[in-house]
Amino acid sequence: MVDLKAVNPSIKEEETTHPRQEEMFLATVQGKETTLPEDLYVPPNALEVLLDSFAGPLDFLLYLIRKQNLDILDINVAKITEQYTAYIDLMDALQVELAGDYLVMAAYLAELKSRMLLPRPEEQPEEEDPRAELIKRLQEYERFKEAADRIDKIPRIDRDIFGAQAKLPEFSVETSLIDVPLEDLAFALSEVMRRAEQSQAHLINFEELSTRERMSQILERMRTESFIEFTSLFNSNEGKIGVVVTFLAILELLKDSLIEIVQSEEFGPIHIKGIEEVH
Amino acid sequence: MEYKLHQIIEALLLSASRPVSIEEIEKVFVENPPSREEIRNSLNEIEENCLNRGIELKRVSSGYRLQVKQDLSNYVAKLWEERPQRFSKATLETLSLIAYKQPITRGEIEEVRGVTVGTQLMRGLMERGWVKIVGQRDVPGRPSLYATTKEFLDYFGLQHLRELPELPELPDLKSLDLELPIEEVDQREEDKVPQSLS
Amino acid sequence: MEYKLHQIIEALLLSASRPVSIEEIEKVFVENPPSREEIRNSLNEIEENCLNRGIELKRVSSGYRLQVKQDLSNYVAKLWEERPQRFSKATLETLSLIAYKQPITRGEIEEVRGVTVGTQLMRGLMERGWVKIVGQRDVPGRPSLYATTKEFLDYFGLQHLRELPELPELPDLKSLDLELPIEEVDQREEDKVPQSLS
Repeated sequence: MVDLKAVNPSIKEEETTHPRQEEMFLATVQGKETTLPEDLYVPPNALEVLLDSFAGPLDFLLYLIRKQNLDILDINVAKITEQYTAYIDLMDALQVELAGDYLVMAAYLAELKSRMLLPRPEEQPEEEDPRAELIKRLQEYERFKEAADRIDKIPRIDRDIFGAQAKLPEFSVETSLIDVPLEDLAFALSEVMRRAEQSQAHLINFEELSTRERMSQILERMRTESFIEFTSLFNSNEGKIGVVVTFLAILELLKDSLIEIVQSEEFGPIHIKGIEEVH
Repeated sequence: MEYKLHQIIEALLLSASRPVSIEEIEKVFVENPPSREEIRNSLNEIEENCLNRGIELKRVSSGYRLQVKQDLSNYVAKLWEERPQRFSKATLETLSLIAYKQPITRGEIEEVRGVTVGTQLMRGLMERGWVKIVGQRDVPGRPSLYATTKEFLDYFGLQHLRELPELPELPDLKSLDLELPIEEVDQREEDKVPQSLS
Repeated sequence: MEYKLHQIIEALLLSASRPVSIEEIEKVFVENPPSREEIRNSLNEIEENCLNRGIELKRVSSGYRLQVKQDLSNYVAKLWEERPQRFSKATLETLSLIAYKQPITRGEIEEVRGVTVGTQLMRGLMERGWVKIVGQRDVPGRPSLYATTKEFLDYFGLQHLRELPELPELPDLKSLDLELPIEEVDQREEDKVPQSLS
């Protein structure tokens, strides 16, 4: 971080029209007489998006400080509190749904501000400045925000590191596996589904299952045969239901553009083939 | 470092968990793609290099792959026996989604589970022989479609997928309060279970 | 075919989809197991063989793995159909707090981050096997203590936690004159306003 202590840290600073003066600064102070009203013109959606891009209220506070090109240590807590609460009020007015964490922070800042307005008892000079607490929190948060960035940059598996692996030979593992009761599988799925809260869309019945199984079988067959005669997909032993299931599976595959149906001549045999095989 | 074509191709084959075709190899090169002839020569070179190694180049219908030589299977099996064979919740959930919703892509699994599904987990399921790739979905990126195998059915003593248990009734969403204690138990269990298949 | 030790080990490394430790390699040999010294020498040999190949031997927390050389990852990435998910700020911040301040409770993470840490987020980290519960803090409610795992280090290609990037220094608070009441602070700041402006 650039040490900005030599810089005018005041957010009260007006837009300077004094170029010579500005040359003395290490960085431009952008903090015009900020917050509202200029920021008032931000459309409500943009505010929501803005908030979404922050990891939380501390991140947002840091952003407000950065916007003024200030070092955390140089912040004017009263000012930043005002600014923060102004944003919160604005969100409230625009009825942007705000996470509780942001409101908690607003309450904390308000409390901080009120504590600072109270005169300090002379006999307790050792009492810590309430601002120190906030600054400490911001600093501690910033450390880990930075740490998170650094961790994100470490090369990692599947993104930057690719493990080398060969196909396994055929072998049988002799240790018996820990038994997985079949019900666990169903239970696992029902739990995922419950979490996904897609209760309606994902109710699975037997018919769908056999269709899906058939879909997999057809796809599997197409890995070795690029052209399959339509009729060879049906097995008369399976009866009417079997035919229906196979047909449904073909329709599903067509819908997913996983297969194509072709016919080379009129009344000729119908074939299905995979679409644009990569291999 | 300047890499020779066969070195790059070897890395490609070892990083893909599936056979790779000559066309795919070609497409990987943006500038100065090698000719198919050159790729073929490099593949030959790799094949020769493998002669005194534990792996070999194999040509299968959908391309080339490097695989561990069959006569080393005893060692490999031992390595597998040593590893914990328990299934994590993540594995079970992923497996159940593949079983009930096949064919399905990894992205779709992630969507329902709300969590990233690691490559290692998918590889684990495939190495176990329970899951296989049956095709690619025709969307950008052509993600692989996963389905369960015969071995999966065998393991669970099923003949057909339709013999899978019917899904339990979805619990009433209103009884959300019940979720908390369950969650806590889960976490503790997760802790006890060593990294399994994944 | 009679295999040399380094050939077998190479095949083993290529057949496990995770890092393999020297102890595990040792256990694979039923008759005449090689000494650890011999295994280490073979690993060195593999490392050297890799010098002019597209893969390299990497030592990570739970053992050794063969991986594609970093400067070839561009080629390899093209072969991959799905880009791995990015991690959200929330995930990375939580992960870094656990990594640097472990063992740590969820409450402590929330304190630093100023945000509620969702169950889903912790669950995701645990499912990936990066984070585990290592105990309970002995305070009311006995909150779980979280720590990172070996798999976390493996994933980031690290051997030890100390290889993590350094945690940024916290500026010294004591050097600040924080005793001043608010009016005086404003005064001080006013003082810094260039003369020409005031």
